[in-house]
Amino acid sequence: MNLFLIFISAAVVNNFVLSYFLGICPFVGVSRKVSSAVSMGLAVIFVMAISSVFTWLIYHLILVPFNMEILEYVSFILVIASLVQLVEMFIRKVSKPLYDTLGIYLPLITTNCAILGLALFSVLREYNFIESLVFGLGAGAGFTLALVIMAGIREELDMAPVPKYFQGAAITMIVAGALALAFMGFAGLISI
Amino acid sequence: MSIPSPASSKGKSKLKEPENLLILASSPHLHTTTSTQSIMWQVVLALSPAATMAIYYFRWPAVVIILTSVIAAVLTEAVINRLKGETLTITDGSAVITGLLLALTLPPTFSIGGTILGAVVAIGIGKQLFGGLGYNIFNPALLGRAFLQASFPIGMTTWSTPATLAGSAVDGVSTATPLGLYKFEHALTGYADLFVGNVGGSLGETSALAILIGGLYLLIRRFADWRIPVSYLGGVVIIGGIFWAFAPNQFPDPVFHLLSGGLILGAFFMATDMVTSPITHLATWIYGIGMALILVIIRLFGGLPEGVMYSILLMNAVTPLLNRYTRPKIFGEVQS
Amino acid sequence: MAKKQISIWQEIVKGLWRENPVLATLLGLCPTLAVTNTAVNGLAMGLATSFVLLSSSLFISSLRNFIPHQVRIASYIVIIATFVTVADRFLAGFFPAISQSLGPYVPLIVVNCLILGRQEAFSSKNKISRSLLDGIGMGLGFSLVLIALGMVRELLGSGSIFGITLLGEWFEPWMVMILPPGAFLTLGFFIAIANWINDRRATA
Amino acid sequence: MTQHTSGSGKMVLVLTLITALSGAILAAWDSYTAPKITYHREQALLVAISQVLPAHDSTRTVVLNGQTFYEAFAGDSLVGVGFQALGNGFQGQIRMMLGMTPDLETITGLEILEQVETPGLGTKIAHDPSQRSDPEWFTKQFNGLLPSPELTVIKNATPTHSNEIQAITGATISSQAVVRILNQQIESARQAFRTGSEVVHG
Amino acid sequence: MNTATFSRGVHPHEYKELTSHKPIEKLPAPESVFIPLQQHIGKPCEPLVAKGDTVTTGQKIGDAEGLVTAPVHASISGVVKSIGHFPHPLGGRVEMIHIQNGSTGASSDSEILLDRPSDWEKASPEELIRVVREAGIVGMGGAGFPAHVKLNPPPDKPIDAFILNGCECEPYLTADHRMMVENTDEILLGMAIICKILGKCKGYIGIEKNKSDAIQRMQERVEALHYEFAVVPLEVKYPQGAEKMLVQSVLKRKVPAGGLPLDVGVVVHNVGTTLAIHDAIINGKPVTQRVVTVTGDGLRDPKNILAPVGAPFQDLLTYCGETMSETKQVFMGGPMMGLAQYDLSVPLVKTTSGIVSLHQEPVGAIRQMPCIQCGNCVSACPMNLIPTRLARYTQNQRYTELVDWGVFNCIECGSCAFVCPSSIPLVQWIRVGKNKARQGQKSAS
Ligand SMILES: Cc1cc2nc3c(=O)[nH]c(=O)nc-3n(C[C@H](O)[C@H](O)[C@H](O)COP(=O)(O)O)c2cc1C
Ligand SMILES: Cc1cc2nc3c(=O)[nH]c(=O)nc-3n(C[C@H](O)[C@H](O)[C@H](O)COP(=O)(O)O)c2cc1C
Ligand SMILES: Cc1cc2nc3c(=O)[nH]c(=O)nc-3n(C[C@H](O)[C@H](O)[C@H](O)COP(=O)(O)O)c2cc1C
Ligand SMILES: Cc1cc2nc3c(=O)[nH]c(=O)nc-3n(C[C@H](O)[C@H](O)[C@H](O)CO)c2cc1C
Ligand code: SF4
Ligand code: SF4
Ligand code: SF4
Ligand code: SF4
Ligand code: FES
Repeated sequence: MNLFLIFISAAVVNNFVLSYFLGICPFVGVSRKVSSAVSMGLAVIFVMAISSVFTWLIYHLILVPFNMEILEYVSFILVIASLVQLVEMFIRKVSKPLYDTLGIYLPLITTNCAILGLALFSVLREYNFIESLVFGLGAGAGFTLALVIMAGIREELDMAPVPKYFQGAAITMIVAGALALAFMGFAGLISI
Repeated sequence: MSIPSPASSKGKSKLKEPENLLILASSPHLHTTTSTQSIMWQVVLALSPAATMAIYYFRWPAVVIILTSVIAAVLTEAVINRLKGETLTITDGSAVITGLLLALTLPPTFSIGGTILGAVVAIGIGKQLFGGLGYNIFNPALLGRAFLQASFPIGMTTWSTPATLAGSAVDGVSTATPLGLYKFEHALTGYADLFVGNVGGSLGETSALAILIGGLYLLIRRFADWRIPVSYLGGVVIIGGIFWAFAPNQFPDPVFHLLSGGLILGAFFMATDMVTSPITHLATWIYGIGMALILVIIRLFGGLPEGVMYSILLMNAVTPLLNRYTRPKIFGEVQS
Repeated sequence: MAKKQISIWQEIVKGLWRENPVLATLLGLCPTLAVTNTAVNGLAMGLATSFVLLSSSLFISSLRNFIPHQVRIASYIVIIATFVTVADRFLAGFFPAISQSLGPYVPLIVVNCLILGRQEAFSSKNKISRSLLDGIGMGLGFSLVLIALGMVRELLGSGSIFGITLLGEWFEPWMVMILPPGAFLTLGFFIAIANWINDRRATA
Repeated sequence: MTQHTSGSGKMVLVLTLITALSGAILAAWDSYTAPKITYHREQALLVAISQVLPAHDSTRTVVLNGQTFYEAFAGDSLVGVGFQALGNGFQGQIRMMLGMTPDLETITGLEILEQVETPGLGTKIAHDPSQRSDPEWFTKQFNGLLPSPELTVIKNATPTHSNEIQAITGATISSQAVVRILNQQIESARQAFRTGSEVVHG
Repeated sequence: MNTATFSRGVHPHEYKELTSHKPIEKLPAPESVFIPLQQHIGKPCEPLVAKGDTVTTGQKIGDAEGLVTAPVHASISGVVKSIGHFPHPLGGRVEMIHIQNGSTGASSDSEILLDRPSDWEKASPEELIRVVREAGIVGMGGAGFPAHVKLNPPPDKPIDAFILNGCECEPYLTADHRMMVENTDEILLGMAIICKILGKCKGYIGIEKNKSDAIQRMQERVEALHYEFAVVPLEVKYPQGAEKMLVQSVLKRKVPAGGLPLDVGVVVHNVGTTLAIHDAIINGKPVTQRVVTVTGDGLRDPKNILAPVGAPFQDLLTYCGETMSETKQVFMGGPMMGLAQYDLSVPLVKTTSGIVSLHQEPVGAIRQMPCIQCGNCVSACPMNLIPTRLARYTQNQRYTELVDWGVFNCIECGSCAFVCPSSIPLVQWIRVGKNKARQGQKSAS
């Protein structure tokens, strides 16, 4: 049950995008079309899941035993960057269609703060290995949910007479604000 | 100009003929007599029983809130029309509905300043920033209310006891809503009181009877899609009923779910807002059941006693996706 | 590149408006939204980011001929992460209250696209002095927007600015402004206003 | 990529150098800041302990059954016991320092160390700006309460019993969460403190 | 009565009472007729006469090579005054043969008949089809598709049913109704001929319930004459007469998207077409005249008229008491699909089922509002399309999505625009969209 709560909390209650403001750049940048949003979301879920596992291992098996917590940020970001690189190479090798749908989004993910944020929150909340993994999956699912909903809305708004100065990024922020208001309805789901 | 606009070509094509001026328009040349404007004003009419009950139960404060909200909504619309340099759209009645519905979702003791803010947000951000009538993604009245709920969490959850025929005006004695009582004190309220509305709550939500009168009018005139109240309320009965069947001591029964809070008002007047609800029939069913699921989860497990507003806003958000992925099978199309 | 060098002044000023990281290029949005619920937080985040930006620009621009192309991103990341750690520990050591309220958003400067973006686009190609000016301008532009956002949100959400109560008892704060929706809405309006000003300037 | 194979040695070298440099800088910086950070952390704890416990002139930390207690002494006599209580609030974890008399029957003080409740609502458990005269009225209510039987929350009324506290308007859930966490942890603290075998830390 | 129908569709007010009881009258011969060389889908005809030639009623005056085309015939006897481009009721100027009534010797009663088999029951289908072609018979339900092509389906598409389209679902129109009441036996014989041409196939007669006298009469005559045809009463609903809907209503068969009734073994013909086939095979008469309803709130005396092809609209309207003093709108066909006219010198063509003249200001155009996503158009569309999306995609030049959402399945029936409370000219947008999407597809390939 606890794992379930971690998942729900990361996915909807404390949605990474809408209440932690993590991964806003891709949220704004890759939400123009539903199809790319779905691919990006899948890529993020995948990277989040494996990077939460690896950063957990690095932190608890190397940094803590050797008292090198000061290297937390340097090592996390290196691990994430190289993981993304490896995954990209791997996908390119095994499946061309998969690469075309997911691969092109992978480089974008390296500099996505949601991935690093995930690792940092895991450490901060003292999650164990399994909890970290579930947290990663939940956060990825939440990111995807927000991204795909946003893309659906933006495809619609592309055809709406949005006032001139609000077209583009501004209305995207307003929609995100409205979504964040709506997601506040889930507040407190985890407290009981 | 790559696309000729029908409106402009219509204007231009009034050719002068020796014997007469004949209007050239594209077929069909017959139209239904129901106009968007008349629909909107009839929705206002349909809301009048609920508004009347609000005034009966909560007296002057209700009058003040309703008037403030409607006037603020209409003025905001007018000002934005001006800023955008368009013709005034306030006579189409949609801003009046938004203002009226916002008012009906506010607590009787809510401040005038807060009411104005809510109406400005509803029309300004909720409707006009998205492109005006027909283009908004979220229900404007509910977006305004959600803004107020997040801004003034205490003011938005302070309720007063309704007045009755016997009782005098509202005396500011604060009370709790049936859902609040249930959630925080695990106390149930009688069905009769719930049905006629003799309970604490937002202005227009307390009397199921008054709302049903207007709501049925909307359904009969086909201004609201019957699938929405049927799927939403039906979903709540079924989903809420499942929880109740498993743990009747822990969870309230479906009738209580139906009659308490803003469910009936939301199901008949807000979820049915055509602009923000889906257009395909399959999507409409999913929309209704989705709202029901979110509502029951929030009511039973969330931090808030009530979830109607959030359930509708959240399903508004996925409506573009629903519409997109439920394209009906075209006549004669084979399932692939 | 025989392109005419723009003046020192312009190098700094471009970050304030024309190439403002938040309003024009939409970089570094996460901290912009996350920590601007008060003006102080905006200021602290702006300074921390500027510090990282400046020191890594300095470093990278001096090493620019030395770092092979293939490993440049990895090298930048390491350098940036180093300075972020420095800034984070500094705040924790000397301003524990601010450090606590910024939470994990300081370490997240590591992945702030603004910083990596400037290294990639500017420091790796320009002299140390130019890179410094660029960093100052960008850092300033970023900080100013963060402070402005923080001020608006704090004023409406708490009735104060930099902790000083400005709006009296009559004002009931709009709590939403210091919550996530307020962040998105305020930034949306900021971007729209920037569009409007640009439009006015273009037509003027 | 292949034409640069001769450079791959250089690549590794440069990256290694940069990482080493980074390590060196950070090691130096760590040795400079780490004591300060530790100091702040301990200071915060000490302040909290001293605030929740009656006047004392020395403290010591003991671990009983894996649970940490801070004992306060005035002279030689044990005047109070402090311990941390942790649990889920409305949005996330609430961490508190609770002070009690040595018999663990009466509360002597409560401090909220960490919480991530909603600003303006749940955060009032720690600091309520709307009560300008006494922003910490919520935690102060706990002084002198007798959590036997359990602490209970009441709404919209003034408490009349010595185990009751008043909920914060609009933040009933956070108020209830505080009380729920305290009830649970007082119970386990009593178990540990009364039966546990002692490990003393300085 | 359990009546058959299709799903969705609309119920516009009928206005049929203006003419439904009025027997068909013959128009006095007009002074001139203008016979368009194109009155059908397919290749236009070449003129077979020249200016100054004398022609006789029934004389073939235009024809073309090719399968999908149909000849045209002189509808009155007289002199060819000119061959030139004149306004056509479908829009634009089209090559027409202008014939002035009987100024030279030939008697006005004389008529040229078709060369045809003496006993149709013994004739081969090929022979009958040739007569149908020579008679210039095209779909008189409005589409104008050459009948001989429809009657000669490819061998891999066996036909087992013929439906007589007696729906006449458009408001105002009563021409088919009157023909069914007055020419019942001829129509039934026409059906028998069609069924023979098509081979083993059963005949169905689909009539909307609002024409109960026609249903009754058809029923009686079918029994009296021992035909094996089924009379199928249909619910009154627009566009019941659209062939895909009709096939669904009568036979419960779904014509595949992008397909034709013959894909499900069905041929559909309009009442007028069937009568014309009878006239050609039995009497040797080519299409030189047709029954047309001339009606509207502006006419003193609305009528069903048998009029020669090529007669100007003006003449027909004047005959029915139109003064033009307050006329706001005239269209060819019914109000749902008809085409608005601005020049009343246009001639009656083979596909003109009605001419409607209105004095009321048409509602709608003035009070156009934004789409409120009410979904009325979705509930109305018989093809199960999402008209509001199609319009919005067109407005935003999203032609890929437009095609994905099935714009080419739209039959332009107008049900969507009829029900739209915001008076959005949906059909017009859809037509624009179809054109643009087609251009895009062409330029892509
Ligand atoms: C409250 C209410 C509930 C209805 N429920 C149903 C129903 O469950 N199933 C149904 O087929 N028609 C139902 N109807 C009848 C509908 O009005 C009508 O049959 C249906 O909308 C026609 O389908 P259309 O929307 O495609 O025109 C209901 C009508 C009302 C007023
Ligand atoms: C976005 C949001 C955040 C909230 N945060 C808190 C919170 O942190 N703590 C809390 O007790 N209640 C919070 N609430 C309110 C609770 O859900 C609930 O309404 C309240 O605790 C009931 O208190 P009352 O009975 O005094 O009105 C929040 C509500 C919303 C909409
Ligand atoms: C919307 C629509 C409505 C139609 N209504 C009728 C009708 O009522 N009667 C009719 O004979 N044809 C109608 N048609 C034409 C038929 O689809 C079909 O083309 C015709 O019945 C075939 O017969 P024909 O070739 O003899 O004209 C309609 C077509 C459309 C697109
Ligand atoms: C049945 C019906 C329900 C409506 N409900 C709402 C509503 O809940 N909130 C609102 O702002 N407008 C409502 N409207 C009015 C209108 O659709 C609204 O102003 C548009 O959402 C603004 O574009 C409703 C209209 C109708 C016909
Ligand atoms: S962290 Fe990444 S996503 Fe977040 S703001 Fe910075 S750059 Fe954008
Ligand atoms: S023309 Fe009109 S009336 Fe005649 S069939 Fe077609 S739709 Fe029905
Ligand atoms: S979309 Fe086409 S088929 Fe559907 S109702 Fe409109 S016109 Fe008729
Ligand atoms: S009927 Fe008109 S208003 Fe309603 S959805 Fe269709 S187009 Fe929009
Ligand atoms: S710009 Fe921030 S992730 Fe791409």
